[in-house]
Amino acid sequence: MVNRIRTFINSCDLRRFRFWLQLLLFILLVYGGYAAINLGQNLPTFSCGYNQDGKGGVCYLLPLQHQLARGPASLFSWAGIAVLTGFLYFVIWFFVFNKAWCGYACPLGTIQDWITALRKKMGIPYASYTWEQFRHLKKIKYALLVLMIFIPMGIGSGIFSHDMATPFCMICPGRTIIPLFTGDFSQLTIDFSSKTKMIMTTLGMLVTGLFFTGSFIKKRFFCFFCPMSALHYMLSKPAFLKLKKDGSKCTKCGDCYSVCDMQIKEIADDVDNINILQDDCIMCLKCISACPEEGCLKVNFLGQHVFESTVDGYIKRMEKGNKSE
Amino acid sequence: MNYFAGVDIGSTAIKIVLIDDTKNIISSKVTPTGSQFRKNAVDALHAMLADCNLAFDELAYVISTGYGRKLLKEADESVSEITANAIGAMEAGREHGVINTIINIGGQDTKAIQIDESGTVTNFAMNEKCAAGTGKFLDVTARNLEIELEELGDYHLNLKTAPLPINSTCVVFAESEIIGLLADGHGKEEIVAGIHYSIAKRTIRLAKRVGLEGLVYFDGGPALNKGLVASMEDELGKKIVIPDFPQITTALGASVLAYEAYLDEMESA
Amino acid sequence: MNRLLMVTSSGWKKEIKVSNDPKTDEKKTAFNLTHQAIEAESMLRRIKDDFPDNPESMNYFYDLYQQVYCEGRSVYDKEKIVGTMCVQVPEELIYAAGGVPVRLCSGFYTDDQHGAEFMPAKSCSLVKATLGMLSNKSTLPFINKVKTVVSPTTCDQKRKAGAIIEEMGYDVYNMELPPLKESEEARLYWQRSIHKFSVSLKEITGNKITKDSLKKAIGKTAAAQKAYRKLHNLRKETPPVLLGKDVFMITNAYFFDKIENWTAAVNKLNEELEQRKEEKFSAAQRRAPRILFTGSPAIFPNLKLPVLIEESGGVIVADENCSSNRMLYDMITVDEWNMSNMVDGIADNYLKPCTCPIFTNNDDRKRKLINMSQEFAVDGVVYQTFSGCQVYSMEQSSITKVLRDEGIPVLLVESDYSPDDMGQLSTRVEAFIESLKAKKRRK
Amino acid sequence: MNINFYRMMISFLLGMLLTNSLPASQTYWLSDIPPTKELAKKMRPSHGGLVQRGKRGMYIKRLWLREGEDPLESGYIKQNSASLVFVNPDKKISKMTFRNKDYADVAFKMPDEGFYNLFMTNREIENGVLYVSVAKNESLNHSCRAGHGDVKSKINPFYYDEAPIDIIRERRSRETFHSRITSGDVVSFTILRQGKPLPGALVKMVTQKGWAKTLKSDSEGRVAFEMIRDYYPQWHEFKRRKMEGYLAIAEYKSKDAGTYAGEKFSAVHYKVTSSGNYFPSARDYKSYLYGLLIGLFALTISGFTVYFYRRRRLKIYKEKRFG
Repeated sequence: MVNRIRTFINSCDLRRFRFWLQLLLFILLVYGGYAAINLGQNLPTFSCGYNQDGKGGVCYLLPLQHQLARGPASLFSWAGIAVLTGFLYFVIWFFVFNKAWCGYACPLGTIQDWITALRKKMGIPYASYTWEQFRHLKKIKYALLVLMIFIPMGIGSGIFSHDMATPFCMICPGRTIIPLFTGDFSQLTIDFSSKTKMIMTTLGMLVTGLFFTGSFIKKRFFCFFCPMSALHYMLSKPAFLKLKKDGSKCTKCGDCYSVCDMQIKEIADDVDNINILQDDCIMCLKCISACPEEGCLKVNFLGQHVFESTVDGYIKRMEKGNKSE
Repeated sequence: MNYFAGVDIGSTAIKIVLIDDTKNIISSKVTPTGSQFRKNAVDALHAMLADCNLAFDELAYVISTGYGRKLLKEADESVSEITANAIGAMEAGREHGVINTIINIGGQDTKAIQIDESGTVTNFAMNEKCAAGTGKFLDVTARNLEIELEELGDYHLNLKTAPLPINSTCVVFAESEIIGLLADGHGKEEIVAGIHYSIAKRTIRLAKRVGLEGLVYFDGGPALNKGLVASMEDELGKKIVIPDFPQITTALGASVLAYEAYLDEMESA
Repeated sequence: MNRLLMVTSSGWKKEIKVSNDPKTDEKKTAFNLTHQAIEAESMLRRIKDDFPDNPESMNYFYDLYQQVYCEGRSVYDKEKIVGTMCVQVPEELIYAAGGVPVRLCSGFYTDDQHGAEFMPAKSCSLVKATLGMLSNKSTLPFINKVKTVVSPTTCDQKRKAGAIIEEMGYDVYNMELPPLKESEEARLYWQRSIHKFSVSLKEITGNKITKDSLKKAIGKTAAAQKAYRKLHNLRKETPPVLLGKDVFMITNAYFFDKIENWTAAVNKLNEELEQRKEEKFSAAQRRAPRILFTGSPAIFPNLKLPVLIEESGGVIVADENCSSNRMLYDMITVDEWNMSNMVDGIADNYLKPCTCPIFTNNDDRKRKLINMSQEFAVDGVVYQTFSGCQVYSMEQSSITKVLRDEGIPVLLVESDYSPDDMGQLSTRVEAFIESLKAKKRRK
Repeated sequence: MNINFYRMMISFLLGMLLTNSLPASQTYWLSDIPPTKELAKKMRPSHGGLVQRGKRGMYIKRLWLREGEDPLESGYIKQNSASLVFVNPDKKISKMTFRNKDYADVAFKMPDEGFYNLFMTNREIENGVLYVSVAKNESLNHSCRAGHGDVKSKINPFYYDEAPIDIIRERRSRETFHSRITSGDVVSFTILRQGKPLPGALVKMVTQKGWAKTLKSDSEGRVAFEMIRDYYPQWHEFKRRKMEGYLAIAEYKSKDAGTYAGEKFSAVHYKVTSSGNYFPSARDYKSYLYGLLIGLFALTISGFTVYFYRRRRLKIYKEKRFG
C-alpha cells in the first residue's frame, strides 16, 4: 500500500500541485488576519507586517529589526532574552520546512512565480545570469543581512536616527506590494518628513520598480538577493526537510540545472555530497521533477520519503508538458 | 576404476592424456596434427587405448580442447585451451608451489594466463594475429640452420660469446634473415642464442600485461628447449617452473576437468 | 537468365540470378546480389537460427532487416532523408524541419574494404565502412537518396571523413562540438552551434522549424525513448528475458526505420517480455554470466563479437555504446515549452549526459559503467575497440582500472570488421566466459 | 518656546492672587503638560502622551489643573479642593484629590493597558447661577511589548453616568492604540448629561495656535470638528511628530432652579472640558505622486535597458575581446 502511495506522489504533476499549494499559503498569510489566524511574529517567510489587518503572521525580519534597535543597555540585559526567544521561535518554524518556506509559502515568491507564468504565456524567453554575474551577485544577500543586523543596533546605540528603523523593510518590495493585496496603498509613498525617511522610501520605491521588471524576465529575481535566504542557509544543516542526491545514479545530464529557477550549478555538477542544499535554493523541488534517473534526487522529512525522482514520473510530466502549453 | 581422457588438438601436435580417478597419469601420447584433425585425433586415441588394453566405452568422460576442439564429436564437452592450460599447470606445478602466471608458447600462438590459487583464470593475454615468436618460428629456424629441433637447446648452451641481437622474429622473414647472418660468417650458436633472447623478450613483454609477480610456469612444446628457458629466466630475472612433460599440460588440464565434470554429473544425477 | 551458386566462408550457399536486362544502364547488379546483401543475410541467418527461442515480436525486426539490408527495399520513398554521422546530431530538429534523420554508420565489411582506399591502413573500420557505403555505387537504396550529411565533428576520423564525403559530391554540414563539456562556456558554445544548425536546416529541408513542429518532434522521440527505457529496465531481470544480440538488432533498426513503427514494435516486444518475466522464462542458460558490452559501437551486420559472446554461453544484459544505449537513454527535459527553451533543452540533452570518449575527461562514463554494473548485476565487461579507434583504446586503461577496483573482470578486445580473427576471438571469449562461470559457481 | 514661558508665568502669578475659590465662570481643564522645566525633564513621551517612568518601567501619569481657554498659555491653578473621580480600564471607580503641593496636580499609576479616565467636578453659585464645571481627562497606556492582542475590548470610551455633564471623544472605525488624531481628521464628541445625550450644547474647539470653532450638538448630542491644518514649516524643518494640543469645551445653560449648599439658584450653567493632542497629517509629508513616479521610473528604465540589451545581443555576440 505504501509503495502505491509513494509511486502516486512521485509521478504527480508537481507544477499543478505547487500552484495550488502556493495559492493556499498565499491566502493564509496575506488574508489570514481576516479569519483571526495569527501564526505569531516569527515566521521565516515574507508574510509582511505592514499588511495591517490581513496578515496571518508577521515576517520575523520586522520584529528582529525592532528588537535589535532597542539599544545596548536593554539588548544585552535580561530584556535581551526576548530577542533570543523570538529567534528560537523563528528557528523552530524554519526547521519544519527548511527552505521550502521560500519555494512554497513566501507570498513575495508566489507573486514572482505568477509574474513568470504571465511571461511564459506571452512566450518571452527568460533571462539568466552569466557565471561571473552569478558569482558576484551571490554576495549581495549576505551584505543585506549584515546591514539588516547592524543598522538597527546602530539605531539603538544612537549612531543612526530612529527614522532608519527597520531598514531592510524600508527597501523590501514586500512592504510596498503585499499590502496592495489588502487594498492598503499607503506604503507606495515617499516620506518627506526627514532626509533619512525620504532616502529610504525612495530606495523602497526604486526597488519595487526594479522588482517588477526583474521578476518579469528573471525567474525568482528577488530571492537571489533576499537576506532571509541567507539567514535560512546558516540554519539549514539540521533542518528536518532535507534535499538529498545519490551521486552514483547521476548521469550529469544537467536537467536539474536547466530547470532550476535559481540557476544553481552545484546540483548538477556535485556527485559526491549527499546533502546538496545550496544557499540560493528555494526548495521548489522542480529539479526532482525534472530528474530522469530513478531515486537520484530526493527530499525527505526526518528520513521519511516525501518526493523522489522516478523515470515514470519524469516521463509523465514531460508528456503532460508537451501536450499542454 | 573409471578413466578420463583429455584431448588437446593443437595446431601442430595432438596431445592426449589418460588419467584414472586418482588423477595420476596412466599414459600420454603426442602425435603430429597433420591435415585431417578429426581422423588423426580419433586414431591416436584408439591407439593409446589399445596400448593400455582399454575399450573406448570404458572412458567415463572425454574433454577436447585446443583449436580443433569443436571438431571432435566423440568428446563429451569442449573447453577452451586457456582454461584447460590453467588447470593443467596448477596440477603439474603443484609440487613447486602455488602457480601465479602461466606462459604457454604453442605452435601458432603465445599465451600468458594469470590464475588465482583455485586455478580460476583472472586475466589472460594472447598475441594478436601474428605468429611471430612462436613454435613455428623455432621450427623454421632449425630447418634453415639444418639442425634438429631438440639440438637448439645444446647450441644455445655451449655459446661462449654474447648472443647476436636479432630484431625481427617474423616467421616469414626468418629465413632470409638467418641466411644473411650465416653469410656474414656468424656462428650457428650466436644466431640460435639471439633468436632465443628475442623470443624471450617478446614473450615476457606480453606476460607483463597480466602481471608477473609470484611463481611463473612455462609450458608448451618450446619449453623443452633448454636454451629458450635459460633466456626466459635471464630476461625475467627469476627461476621459471618447467614441468617434466611441458607439451601435455593442456591435455592434462582437460582430463582433470573431465574428471571434475564427471563428478558434477554424478552429484546432480 | 543463368544461375550462379555462391558459397560463403561460413559454409552458407545462395543461388543467384544474374540479371543482364538492358534497362539498368551501367550494368548495376540488383542490390540483393551484392556482397553487402550476402554478408547481411549470413549474419541475419546466424542471429535468427543459431539461437533457439527468439521472442515472437522480434520477427518485425528480422523482416525489416531482410527487407532493407538483404533485399534493398527502402522504408522511405518520398521523404527528405538527412544523413547523420553520429548520435550527437539532434534528430528532433531534423524531424521538426520536415526531414528524416538516417544514421550513416555502417557495419558492412564489404563497405569497409571499399572505404579502405580513402583511409590509412590502421584506421577505424566504422568510418571506413561509412565512406565505402557512401562512395559505393550499388549501396543500400536509401543511401542513394541522401543528399546532405550532418557531421558533428566528434572523433578525429569522423571529422576528417566529413571532408572526404564532401569530395564525393554530398554537401556536408559540420556542427561544432566543444571538446570539453563540463564548463558553462562549453554549454553555451554548443547551444550556439545548435541554434545555427536549426536555422540552416531551412536550406537543407526547405521548411522552417516552428514551435508546433518541434513539440511534435520531441513528442515522437520521447515516445520512442520511453519504449526503450522500458526495455532497458526489463533487461535488469534475473533470469534475463532477452538476449543482447536482439537488443542490438532493435537499436540498430532505429538508424533507418520509421520512428512510429519502431516505437510500436518495441512496445509490443515489451509486453511479450513482461509476459516472459512473469513466467520466469530465461532467454539464456542457467548460470550464464551477465555481460556488459561497451566500447566501439556494434552495428549490424558487424555483430560478430556480441553474437560470439552469446553463442559461447554468455548473455549481454546491458550495453553502453553509442549505437544503442547512449543514443536512446537520455530524454529531453523542457521547463517552458517555448522555442528558445525547447531548443536549449535539446542542446543540453545531447551534450551534458553524453559519455562519448571524445570528451576530454571520462569520469561520467566511469560512473555510468559502475552504476550499470550494479543495477544489472553484471559479472563481466567486454570492452570492444576497433583497431585504429584511438579514443576508445586510450580509455581502455582507465576504465579497466576502475572496473577492476570494483571487482568486475574486463575482457579487452581489439578487432575490426574482418572475419579473419574469428578463431582467436572465439578462444579468448570462451576462456573469459568460462572464467566468469567458474567464479560464479564458486561464489 | 521661551516667550510662551513668560506669558505662562504672568497668568500663573495672576492665578496666585485668587485664593483657592475658583471664579465660577472660568474654564478649568486637566493637562499633562508640566508647568516648570524641571518637571518637563522628568517626563517621557508615550503612546498616551507624557508620562513618568516609575519602578520597573511602570508608567505614572501626572495631570495639572489649568484655567483658561488657550491649550498652551492657560495658567496653572495653585490649590483646589475639588473632588476627583478616577476610573481605571477595568471600570473600577475610586476617589482622588489634588495633591496641592505647589500646583494642583494629581498622579496615578497605569499598570494595565487601556484608557484611564479622571473627572473633576466643581460646583459654584455666582449671582444666582449654579456653575457646574467638569474637567475630564482620558489618558491611554500602551506598550508594544505587551503585544497587540485584544485591542477591540479596551479601545472603547468609558461612559460615566454620574457625571453632571460629560464629553466623550468617539472612536473612529479601525482605531488602535497607535492611531493618532491628525490634521484633516474628523473628531466627533458626544455630550451627555447624567448619561443621556444633550442636544443643543455649545461645543467650542480651541487649538494651540488660537483657532477656535463653536458648534451646537445635534439631537443625539453629537458634534464633529474637522481638525485644522496649521503647521506650515519650511519642508526641511518639518517634524512629523510635532504634537499640538487642542481643548474641547462644551457649555449648556439649563433653566431648572434649586438650592445648592444653602444658596438658591435660578439657572444652571454646565461646562465640561477635555484636552487632547493632534499631529500633522501623513498627507503633509507623504506623497503618493512621488512614490508612483519613482516606481514607474525604475520600472521603465530597467524595462527598456533589458529590451535593448536583448535586441543588441541578437545582432552581435559579445565575445571577450582583448586590447
